[in-house]
Amino acid sequence: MDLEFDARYDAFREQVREFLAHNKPGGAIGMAEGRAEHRIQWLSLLIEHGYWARTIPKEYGGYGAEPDLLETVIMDEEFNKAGVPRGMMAQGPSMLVPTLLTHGSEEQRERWIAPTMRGEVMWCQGYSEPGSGSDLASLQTAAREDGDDFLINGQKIWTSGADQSDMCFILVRTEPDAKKHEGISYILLPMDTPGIEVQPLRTMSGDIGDNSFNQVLFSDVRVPKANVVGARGEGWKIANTTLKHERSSLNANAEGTWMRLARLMKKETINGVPAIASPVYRDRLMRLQARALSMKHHGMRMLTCNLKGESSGVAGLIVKLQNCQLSFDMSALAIDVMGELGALYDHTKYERERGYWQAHSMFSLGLIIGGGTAQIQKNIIAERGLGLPREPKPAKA
Amino acid sequence: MDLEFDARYDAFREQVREFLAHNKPGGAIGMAEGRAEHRIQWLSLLIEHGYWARTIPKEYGGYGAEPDLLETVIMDEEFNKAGVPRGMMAQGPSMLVPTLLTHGSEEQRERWIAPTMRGEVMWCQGYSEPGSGSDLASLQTAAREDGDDFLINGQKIWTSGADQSDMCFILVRTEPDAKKHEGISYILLPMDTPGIEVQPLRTMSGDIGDNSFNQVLFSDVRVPKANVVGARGEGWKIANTTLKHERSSLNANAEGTWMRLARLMKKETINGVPAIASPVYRDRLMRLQARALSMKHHGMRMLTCNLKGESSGVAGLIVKLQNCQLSFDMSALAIDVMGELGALYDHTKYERERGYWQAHSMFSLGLIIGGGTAQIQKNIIAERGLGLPREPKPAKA
Amino acid sequence: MDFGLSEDQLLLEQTVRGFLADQVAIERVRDQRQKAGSKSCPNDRAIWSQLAELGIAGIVVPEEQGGSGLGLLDAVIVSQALGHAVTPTPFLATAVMAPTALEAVGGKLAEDWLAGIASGELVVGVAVTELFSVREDAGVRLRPGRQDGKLDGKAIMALDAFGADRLLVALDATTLALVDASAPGLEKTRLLTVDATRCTAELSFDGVDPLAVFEGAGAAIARMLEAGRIALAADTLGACESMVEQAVAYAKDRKQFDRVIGSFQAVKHMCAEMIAEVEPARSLLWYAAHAFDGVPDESPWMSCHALAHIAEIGREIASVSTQVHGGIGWTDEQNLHFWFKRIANARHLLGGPELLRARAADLQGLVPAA
Amino acid sequence: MDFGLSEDQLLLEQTVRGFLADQVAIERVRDQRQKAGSKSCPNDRAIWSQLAELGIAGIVVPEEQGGSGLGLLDAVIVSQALGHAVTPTPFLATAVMAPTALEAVGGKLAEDWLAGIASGELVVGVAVTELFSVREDAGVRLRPGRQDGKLDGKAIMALDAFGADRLLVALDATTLALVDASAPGLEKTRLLTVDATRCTAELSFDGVDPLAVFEGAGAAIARMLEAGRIALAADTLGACESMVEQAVAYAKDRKQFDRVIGSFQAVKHMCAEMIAEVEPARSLLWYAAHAFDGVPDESPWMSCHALAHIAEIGREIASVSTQVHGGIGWTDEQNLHFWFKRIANARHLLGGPELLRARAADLQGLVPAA
Repeated sequence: MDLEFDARYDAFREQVREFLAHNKPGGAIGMAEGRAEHRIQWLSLLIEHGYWARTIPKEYGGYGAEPDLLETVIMDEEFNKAGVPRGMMAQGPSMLVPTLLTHGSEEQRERWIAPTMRGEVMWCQGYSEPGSGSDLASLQTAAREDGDDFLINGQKIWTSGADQSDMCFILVRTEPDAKKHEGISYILLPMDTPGIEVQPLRTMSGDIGDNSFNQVLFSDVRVPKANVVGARGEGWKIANTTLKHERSSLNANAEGTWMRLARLMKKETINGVPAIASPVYRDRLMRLQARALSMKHHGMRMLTCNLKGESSGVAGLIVKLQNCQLSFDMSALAIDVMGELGALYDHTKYERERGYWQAHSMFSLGLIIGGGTAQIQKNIIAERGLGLPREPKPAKA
Repeated sequence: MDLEFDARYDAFREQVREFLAHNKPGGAIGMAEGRAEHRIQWLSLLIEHGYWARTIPKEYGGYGAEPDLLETVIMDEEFNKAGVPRGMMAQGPSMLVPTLLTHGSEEQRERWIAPTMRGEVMWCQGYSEPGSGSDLASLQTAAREDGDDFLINGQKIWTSGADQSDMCFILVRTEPDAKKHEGISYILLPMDTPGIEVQPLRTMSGDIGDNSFNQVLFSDVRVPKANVVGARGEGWKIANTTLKHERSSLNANAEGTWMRLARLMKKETINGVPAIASPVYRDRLMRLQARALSMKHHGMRMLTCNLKGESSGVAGLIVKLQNCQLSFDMSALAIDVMGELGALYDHTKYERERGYWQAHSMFSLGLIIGGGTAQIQKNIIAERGLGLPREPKPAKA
Repeated sequence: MDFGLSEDQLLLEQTVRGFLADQVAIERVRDQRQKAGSKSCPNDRAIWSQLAELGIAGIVVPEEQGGSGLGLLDAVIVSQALGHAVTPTPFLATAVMAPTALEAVGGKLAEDWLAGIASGELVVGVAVTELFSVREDAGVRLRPGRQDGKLDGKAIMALDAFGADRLLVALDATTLALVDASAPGLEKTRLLTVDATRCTAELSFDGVDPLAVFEGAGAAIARMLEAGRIALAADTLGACESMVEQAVAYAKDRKQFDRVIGSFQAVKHMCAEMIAEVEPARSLLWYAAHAFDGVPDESPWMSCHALAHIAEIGREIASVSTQVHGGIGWTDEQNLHFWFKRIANARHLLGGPELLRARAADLQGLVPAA
Repeated sequence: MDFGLSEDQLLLEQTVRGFLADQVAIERVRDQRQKAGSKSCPNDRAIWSQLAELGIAGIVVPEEQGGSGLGLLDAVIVSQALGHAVTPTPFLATAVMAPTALEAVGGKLAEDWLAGIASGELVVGVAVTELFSVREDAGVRLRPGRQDGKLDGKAIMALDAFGADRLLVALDATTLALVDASAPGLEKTRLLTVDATRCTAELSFDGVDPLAVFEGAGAAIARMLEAGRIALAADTLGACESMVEQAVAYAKDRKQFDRVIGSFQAVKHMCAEMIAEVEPARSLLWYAAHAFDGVPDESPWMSCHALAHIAEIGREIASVSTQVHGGIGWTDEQNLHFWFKRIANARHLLGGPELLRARAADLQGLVPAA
């Protein structure tokens, strides 16, 4: 454990603070309003100073620094404190860029990484289909060859942000005769291609607190073969590299949620007594704190592995499973201490924190399910993490 | 719901009380000491008055009464209050007798039911084998034909009371060429037959609080073919009838355990304060009370079904699963409130209730596993209770 | 002499469930949500009238007042069915809680109300939250001065009160006010929760003349709470039953990895664990209702246990059933969330689990003096 | 600048685990149980001497006193290894708790003890239970009158004290007595628990002359408790790791229904759930030890959290691992119960989870004045 902040880090922290003091208003406002020109301006500024795209090579528009755990921690701490976004939580930077860095052609990297990190090109992810959820590899959206192009037909679901994206990285079946996992390709597709229809998808939490999810229909959507990432038929393998990365680095900010919960419990009173004065609620809060601290420090451990380029093994595979359930359990306590007012919603009188905890609860439940249900996660942990055998294939009936 | 105790029941209760007032000492002492002549005397007296073997037909040595829920409840209440055993908790009356009533030949019923209920003949159960636990039907103990006899070779495990039993009801493979479930027979075997060796089996709880478990080895043990119950090869089906019955009627007396726990919490003090004064422990106690009351009343519901001869459906299949876990959880709270003294054992100083709760905890864990692990129970509930499909057979590798 | 439902009760169950299955398909509940929005009460008055014709509105109202004169266990059967179908009706407040209190206080006015309830004409809302949980300085008080004075203050999360004709307001543990819902000085605000199938409101009193105030009504108020808790537990359990059924049905139908997902052990066990909680809870609920009807000593704490326990298993089942459905269960389209949210909202309406367990301990003398 | 073990620490881990795997097979632990019976201490003095030679007895003792002068994180690595191998040694009291307190109080006598500990010659028991949990009117007090008076009273569940040469006895939160274990008037009674691999005792004092009494030793006592809690958490986590490994190995080997049971999803998920608890707990534990060494403000409550949390997951893992083993896991023969019981006993030795959580809340200012 080497978590001492020596003089070099003090200087770095000072530098971050100074940057924030000078640049806070513009960045914060721009990102919050979601206006494209503000977003691009802010992200470009961050890259220039190395607070975003920090370890991405310069030739692809990054800052080109060496990975460093404490620098990462310092940046997160200071940006959090200032309430300013350090970059952009979006599918492009978090999923597409790592994929291109590993599997993209030189041309693809040069063309897409820089504008994606700068927020000039927004991406959505075309993976799930109505019939292919947990069994993602059974996806049926077909890409038929037509000269130098593919023609895509089919349907995707859970495509968040599809209505506001410029591009889509999509998994489609290009080799209908190959085995299930070997017939899929990973393709980069402009969303303004004719034949794409985006339909909004309402979730259980209604219009509150959701990312905007969509279904996307494809009818004879034409895309050049050159847009395939990696080799044809390798899409499954390529997508999994990123999913694995995502699983171990899912940063749920459990500690931040826990602090918000503790604040709520100090403020909310029941019969004139603050909720935190109840030994029973407080005991639950303490249980959750131990779990939140576990996941916080576990996140530091995983970050260390990632920055060093070491495999985190089974320790990385459990992150999503644990973080999602913890998140759900924290909102459950929050809802409980608010009692009969905890179910208030939709800007009604007496609603607490604009319905944050109800939205958080439902969204957490969605996270438990999405991107591989808890059951699929446990299979992966047991099989890839602990070496337990895969389930035998069923005999033909 | 008809749980009113009308005048007829008042009279019945009075009659039970009177019986107990006159007969308590002899019965209590005799059963507690485990001496055979006392046991037989007491059980015979109980049968004569209809407090034991109550609904077994007179021709098989029972009392021959109609089933009645409230009478059963009254007898249980009064005997419990008097601290006197209402019959004998043993494998013979609880498992063999119901099996013989359903599947036995007239001769077998006449020969075995009466002496079993009177405690003259004690039985052990020969089901599990070291290699056949959850997959009981894979049992390998073989019965080879030899004229009018079978010769039994193999090994059984978890045979509680084998060292003190006169007879064993045993599952053996009589048809080696039949399918797994169709090659098993249910046989009645005298334990003094040459070739039987009983070895004590020590469990995790050492010598404390256990029933005495054993392994039993069989070398060329000769038993007449006439001792088969039902038809040859039907042993699996026959054993399952009773297991099903056992599952739904497992009476864990959750309420009694809970009351004992509540008494402990009033008595045990931490820093001078009774454990029950702690809101956190008390909340756990209340959660357990709700579960214990659920299982108590659920038991009444199951008893009603059994007495009426109706199937209890999925409601019956869940009884073992829930009672065992509840039992384990109650001992966990008891151990917690005793704190650092909760682990004391083996008659050491400051030990509480002679180590009852530690023994109870380990024994409950054994119950969760024994007679079909929790996982097997859940399979049964899902498949037989909810109609979910069985797991597909694996393809040959 | 048995533990279970009688022939009549099984028939009642069949009748109500059959009626709801025919008349209140989930599409109707969706429509009702749409129609109500945030400004009106989602309770389905048309369905309520039909239920009144079936004798449901007056199920516990004495026969003298035109009711069915049945017991709480019968009401529990109905409540379970309503939860099972996530039907928006004022059953809890109007048909269970109000009649229990009104019968206990007695008198001409109460009898008139009872008759109105039984006929289905009168919807009565109930304001009791402040008896167990005061927030936002809520509470309705008699303006000091004379008996039968005016009412001031506010009541939060009053049940079925927004669209009600009359109101029962508990001023404290022993004082019960009867109020006309259109009385001057009374203002009603719909308090919208995640659950679009239940109507909760704030009532503001600014010098409102009550129709009557009963003092020394401690027993009436206590019984009303007990009945309400047991009926609300039944509602949640009914919703749980439906969620388990839906999960099992989905598991038998949905294929992934070339198999129905119900053939996977993980899914099987999720279903098994849910039903293993539902079945004993049903036994507990039956007994709690029986205790209310016939073993009054046990009813105060038994009703707390029934609601607390069923609220706890309800949260778990709501989550697990949704997980069995996967992403589909998380969409609005699948409708499953109507059950999820009915269970979530009910969890705290008549006291949350922690509060109820503390009360159950207290009522059994298990809380030593400090 | 990373979060994880250093090269040196990984080497230490490898060394200790390797040594224990070679020298303390479970058969030796069984023998030790047999030998000890109820009248003597189960700690394995022969192994302890060898561990002392490896520098383990003095791992946190300063180099000036012949120790290794390492930090608590290093001690945690050892404690985990000892729990992993269910080795009966006085590591907790002698090598972690006592040196922490002795170094804090300082002086010649303390330095002598530290040297004796580091060499492996001196086993020091620790009596602290009454600081957080008084039962049976326990407690050791200075006979009133003069400074350095005689000690009266009793201490329950004193750690590693039965076979100890010297004793550290906390008289209250700020007073620490150093006592010779053979002092007249001192009586030791072995308190046998389910765990045959740990030595706990009652100490009775009837006018015992202490070697020294330190007043104003609040910081020393608090640090000793923190270090003990973190090291005990490590012991439990080590035992958990082993139980998971044993379950996984058994699941890969045991066949039922013509398949290894580890190919059944239910068994897989039990294993996955266990490891999903173990891994983040390891991160928490590392950080708690790091906090003890370098972030003293967080250490008081972080140590409570580490022990409480790991005790909770420990109970679950002990049960689930046994269930994966089926009936075999329940036999004495399989030895799995040595781990089960080590975890069970450790749960309350330095404060049970409820108590520790209450303390963690208090230390963070989360308990409002009544």
